[in-house]
Amino acid sequence: MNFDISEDAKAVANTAQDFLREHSPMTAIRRVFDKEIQYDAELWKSMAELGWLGAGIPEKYGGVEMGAEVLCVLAEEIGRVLAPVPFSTSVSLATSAICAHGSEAQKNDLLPKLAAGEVIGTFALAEGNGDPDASRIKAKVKNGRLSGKKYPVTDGSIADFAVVVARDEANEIGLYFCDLSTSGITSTPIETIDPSRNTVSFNFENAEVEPLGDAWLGWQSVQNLLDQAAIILAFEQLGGAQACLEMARDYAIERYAFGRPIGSFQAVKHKLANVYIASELARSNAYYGAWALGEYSTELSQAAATAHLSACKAFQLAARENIQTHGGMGITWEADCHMYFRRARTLGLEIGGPIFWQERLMSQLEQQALAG
Amino acid sequence: MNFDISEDAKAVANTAQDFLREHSPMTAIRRVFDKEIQYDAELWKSMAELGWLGAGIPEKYGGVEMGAEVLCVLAEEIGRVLAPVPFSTSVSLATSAICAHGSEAQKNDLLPKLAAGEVIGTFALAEGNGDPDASRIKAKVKNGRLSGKKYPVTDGSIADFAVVVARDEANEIGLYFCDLSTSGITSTPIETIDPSRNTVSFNFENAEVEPLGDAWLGWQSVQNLLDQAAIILAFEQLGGAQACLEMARDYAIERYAFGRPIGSFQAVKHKLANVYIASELARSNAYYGAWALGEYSTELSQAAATAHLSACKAFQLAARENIQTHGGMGITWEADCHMYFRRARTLGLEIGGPIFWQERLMSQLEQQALAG
Amino acid sequence: MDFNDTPEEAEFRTEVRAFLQQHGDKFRTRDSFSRENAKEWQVIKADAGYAAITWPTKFGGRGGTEIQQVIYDQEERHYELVYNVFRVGLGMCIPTLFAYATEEQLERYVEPALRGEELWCQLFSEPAAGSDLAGIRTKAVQDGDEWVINGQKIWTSFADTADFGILLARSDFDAPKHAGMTFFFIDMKSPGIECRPIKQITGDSHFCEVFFDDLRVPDSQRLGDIGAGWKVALTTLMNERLAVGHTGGPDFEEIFALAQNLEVADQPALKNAAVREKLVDWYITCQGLKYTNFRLFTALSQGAQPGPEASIIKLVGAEKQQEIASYGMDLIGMGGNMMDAELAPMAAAFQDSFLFAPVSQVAGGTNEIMRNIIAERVLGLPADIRIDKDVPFKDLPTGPGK
Amino acid sequence: MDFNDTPEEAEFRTEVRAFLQQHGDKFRTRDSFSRENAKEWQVIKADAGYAAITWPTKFGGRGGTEIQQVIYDQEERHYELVYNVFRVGLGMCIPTLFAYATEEQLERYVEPALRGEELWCQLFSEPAAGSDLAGIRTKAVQDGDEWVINGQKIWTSFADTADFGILLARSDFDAPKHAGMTFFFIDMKSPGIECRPIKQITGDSHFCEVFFDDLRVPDSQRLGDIGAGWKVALTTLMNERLAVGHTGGPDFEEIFALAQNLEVADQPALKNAAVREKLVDWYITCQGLKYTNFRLFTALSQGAQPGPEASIIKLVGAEKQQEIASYGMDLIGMGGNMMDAELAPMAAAFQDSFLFAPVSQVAGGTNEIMRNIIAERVLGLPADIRIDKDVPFKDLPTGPGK
Repeated sequence: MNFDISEDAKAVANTAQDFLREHSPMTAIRRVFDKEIQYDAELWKSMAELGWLGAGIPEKYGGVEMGAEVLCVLAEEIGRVLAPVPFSTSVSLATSAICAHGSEAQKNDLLPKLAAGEVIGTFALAEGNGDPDASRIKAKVKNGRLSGKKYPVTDGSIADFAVVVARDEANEIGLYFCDLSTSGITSTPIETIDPSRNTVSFNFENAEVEPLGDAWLGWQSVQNLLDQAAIILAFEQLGGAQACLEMARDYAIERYAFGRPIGSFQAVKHKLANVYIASELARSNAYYGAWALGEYSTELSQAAATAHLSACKAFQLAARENIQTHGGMGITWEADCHMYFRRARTLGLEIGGPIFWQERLMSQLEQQALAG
Repeated sequence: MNFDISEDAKAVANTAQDFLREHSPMTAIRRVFDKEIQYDAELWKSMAELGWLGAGIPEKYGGVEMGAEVLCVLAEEIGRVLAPVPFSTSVSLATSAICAHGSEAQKNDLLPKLAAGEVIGTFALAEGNGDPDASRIKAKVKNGRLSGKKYPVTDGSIADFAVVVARDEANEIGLYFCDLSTSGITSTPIETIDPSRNTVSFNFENAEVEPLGDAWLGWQSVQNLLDQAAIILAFEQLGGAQACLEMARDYAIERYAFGRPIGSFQAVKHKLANVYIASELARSNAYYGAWALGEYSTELSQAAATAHLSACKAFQLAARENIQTHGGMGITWEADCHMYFRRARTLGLEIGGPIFWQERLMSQLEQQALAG
Repeated sequence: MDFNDTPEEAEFRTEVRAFLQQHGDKFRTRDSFSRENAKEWQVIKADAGYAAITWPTKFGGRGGTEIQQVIYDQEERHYELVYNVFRVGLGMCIPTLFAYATEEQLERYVEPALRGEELWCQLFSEPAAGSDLAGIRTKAVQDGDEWVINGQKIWTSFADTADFGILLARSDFDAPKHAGMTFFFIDMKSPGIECRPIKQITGDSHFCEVFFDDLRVPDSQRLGDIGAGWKVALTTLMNERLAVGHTGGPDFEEIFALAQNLEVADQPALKNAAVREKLVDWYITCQGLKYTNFRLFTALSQGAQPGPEASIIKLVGAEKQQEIASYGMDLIGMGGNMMDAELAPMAAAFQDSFLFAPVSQVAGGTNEIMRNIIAERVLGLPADIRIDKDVPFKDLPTGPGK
Repeated sequence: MDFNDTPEEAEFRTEVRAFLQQHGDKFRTRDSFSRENAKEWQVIKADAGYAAITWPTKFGGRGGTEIQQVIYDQEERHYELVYNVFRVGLGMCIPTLFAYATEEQLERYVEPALRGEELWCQLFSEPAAGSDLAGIRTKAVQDGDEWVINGQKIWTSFADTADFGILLARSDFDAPKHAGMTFFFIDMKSPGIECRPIKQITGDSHFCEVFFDDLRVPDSQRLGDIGAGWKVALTTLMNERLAVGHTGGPDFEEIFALAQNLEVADQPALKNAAVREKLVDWYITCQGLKYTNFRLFTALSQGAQPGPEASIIKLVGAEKQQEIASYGMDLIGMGGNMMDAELAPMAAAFQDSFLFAPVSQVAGGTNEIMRNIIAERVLGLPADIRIDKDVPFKDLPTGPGK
């Protein structure tokens, strides 16, 4: 039994942790909150140089192909410090979409630039409220021109291109590449609960797009992308949960009330024990996800939903209890707690909310039961 | 605003509490657990003499007609000491059924005997697993003869008659009076999680029955009976919850560990605070139920479901945390905790489980919303 | 059992309604923190005898009952007239003066406060003294007829605009914690006071930090004996009024309405059994709180004083607020994080509430403190082990290794 | 990352499987408390070197690793061969002897225990010393070469049939709590011992109370120094083996199967969204526990020792057991309280589990103690305030006014 992250991936994680601690302290994301910057472009460049942006890209397309586990542990480290970079969108979604479905030409064009951090991609799925569902897709491509609204799109304000989910003339769903500098696109910033996510609404009016790859891809390809992204995102959430637990633990040891550390009160101890439990279960489920992702397992969908739901629960609990442990300090803008609180909630919605993933998992389990 | 039990009803409750404390200590129910007796016949007689069994029966039928609030507070006191008497079946269900639906002759015959404690009634609804639902009723009456199975029936082993839910030749649902000493009835004891409930399975084979009253009553009459019973039962559960909370509180004050009362540990304090909160919310909702019952309010169904669900939650939580507060002692047969734990669970099932009552409440709320 | 007012209560309610009908509409507002609006309204209330219903008439009150105050508050809520700005002054500061100030002081301060001409604030909490209020470290040193105050307060509402404040300070660091405090009222316009707004998680700044740098306070503004400040502070805290209604943010009605208008898992959310189960849970909690309030009102109506039982309203309300807000966002799905009022259902009420909910669970006593109050003061369970009772305050540990 | 054994582990597993295939079927049982079955099986295991895999070979063990023990346990479970009867002796009593007994004693006691010829029990808990194990009051008084023991123990498995027991007693009531205990092993057939089975909530009696009335124990059966009993007891407790698998009772598979076969609210329970949501929650918890176990096994496989992290398996498992059992009964509806194996689905597994669940949440450490362990030993949070450390034991309060 070796149910642990590989030594190689651990080494990358350790490097990443040290690097991010130095180059992406919490002051970095504050600059985004304060609207000084939209994302940390310098950090993004460094990440490219370290090969992280190409970790999922084959070498022949300019990547370094480090495998699923490396992508996962990088996401964990990014989540730990809330690094203000478009990892979950550009790497987990857009890059994955192109690797999986792009034509040879598209791969040759885009992947090297993505690996080098020269372009940023995002994924435009949502059309307003509602969970991911084929029936909600109204955006339409006619004669290579896209019309429709896509919102909210995370990192939409900093992305150079988007992979857009839309319907073709035959009303079939497919993935389309859209250069965001092309004409016919209006981008409007959207205020969300997490001001560090650069969220926009895109209005496409006959904007030029090209299909990703040659074949018609269908809703299944969207779902596959979401499954993969969910696993990587689970690690990002896990990193966040871990950071919250450590913040709360440290504060509970340092903060004195009634002449004793507040961490000596069972109300605080047991609360944090519950956070630990949720995080450990989430970690175990995330590892299973990483295994399924690395092995292209038939259990991937199931593992993705399990990892994602477990991580959502852990991060949201950890973020909430971190604030509560900090008491009055926790509800100030000045303390870092609220940034995790916002992030936890938003990561639990961006690729579909819990009802969507629960239903997805349950239908997998039913199929499995039917199959015997 | 006078949202409180009336002074009259409070006086009855106080008398009942003193009386039951003296005449129905926890040793009484132990005798049922130990199979020495099936129920406390002497206590039942005294209750008749005190007028409690006729509290819901008009004076002209030999009752004392004390009103809904009195029935409710009596149930609370009985629930507090787990008095081993068939109150929830004979009084809340069978007596109510005859009062509401019996013919004049049936009322004249049965109600005086019920008030005097000379006969015990029960209510035979369930046919095995499943929540109350018209579609589950298969028992059939043909030419005044009932055939079918009814189980589990609480207090079935001590009841003299049952009000049975069955279908007539036209397949319509109605309520039937059945003298349990009549031929064609096999009664088999059923082991349940609560050995003090005298539960049986009835097999009817052409057993003589007569319709309750003249008219066809329909499923709505069953539901009405359940609504009324649910409110009275909510008070019984409330009494149980209160008893558990007090037991746990007293034990937490008396029991020392680590040189201090265990009630000084926040893990215990906050647990019991949660039980208190659940009980107070349940009490408030039960009062609303009592009001609706007393006023024959159009909100009765809604109040009944609210009161019942709230009380189920409070009693089950209180019973569980009472055991947990008692630690090792709590899981012994010798301690009283488990008797409340069993009772709490069984009262949450006997007139339908939570899914049934949730759905019932929700459909009321939807209708209300539609009505504007 | 009925939901009706007693004849006397009904009569009072009729009077209140008439009064509000006459004057209320002009002062309707959603900015409950505006001092200007509140001030004008306060004069009208004071003239009509509604500004401080339970105060004795000699201080400009009505000499009324607690239940009359509740009735007034219920009715005023219909006009969205619940201003926060004078609540601390009239609810906590001036009642403390009643108990400890001189006749002359009362003559000077009560009426202007009552009429909204002067605004009061409360200076108790400190960065190191939140849940543990008696842990305050702001220093008061006697210097002739004056006291010199140095230190820092926090979470003070309206400190930056207030005219006066009540202040709890430590006058003796050698005495045990609860025995070394002294209580003052101070002029907030004095030199030596600096106020800085605190930005909260919501982005709003409804609280201040207050810094004292050699603030001088005449000894005549001391309330109670030297060293008896804790006793005075307890008087202040006892005067917290029974809160009416719920904590804020979307409640059952709003989440029900949201579920009516959204689809989840290919069907209307309201038809989804998982959604229904949660709605029912919240309905039961809401009803339970509503009728618990009715029971508390009934007790007041029968002459009882508000007790610690009322803590459950705030505690349960705050936890419910968090859950409902978050679940609303779950129902909205991928768009759930949007806060643009035009894009988010119900003008982003769920998102606003989600960000405010942590405040509800801390302000006015954390959930943990509320549970302790219930356990100790309602259930009679033993206090936590206290190690900070009998040692000189200066020797109490304040951090690791300190 | 893989789920595979290392080559060494795979080889060991193959051996174990062959062994079990050869002998296991005859000993399959569901009565895990039967001593007779267990004893026969134990001899076979001992002869094959599987009875105590991690023990040194000189004591009849295999000198194997923790992960080998896990592998063996996993395989044995398939044959329903997990007997409880020798677990305490081999897992806790004899390892304590290894650390503190003489060579002669080891020669005398180890092999009969290993081969199931002699049964050991553990006498630690007392009515007033459960979670607070160091609060024991059973008195040991030295009398020449012997000790005289008086007092009462509780929750002792197999006390009534055991041959020997390890005993923690208080030899000095004037010393502070943790400094006044002494540790012995005793002959359970000696005069002065009375065992009474305790009937549990389930109706079963798997534990005993044990009363000592002038029990005489030779000083040679003392383990460790006089007054050093707590240190010895900690050795015993450190030897608890990493538990494999789940707490007991229906788990996700069972509640899923139940939901497949029942109807609620006019549709198959499995199609009800509220049911689905709960199933998903438990699935996630079950998977989380399963893979947490895998992570723990991996650590063992890499040479780590079992640590306090494993507490979550028991804690989460026990809480899940309670919830699943109770929800199963909700699904069954009005018939949910029936326990007749013919009437209740799955032979009343849910009802049985419902009654056993409270035991799971107390036995082996209450949920509260488990959370404290996690908070203190895993997260490094400070201990609770202790007032029972430095006073003479006899002066510690044991009840109100005492």
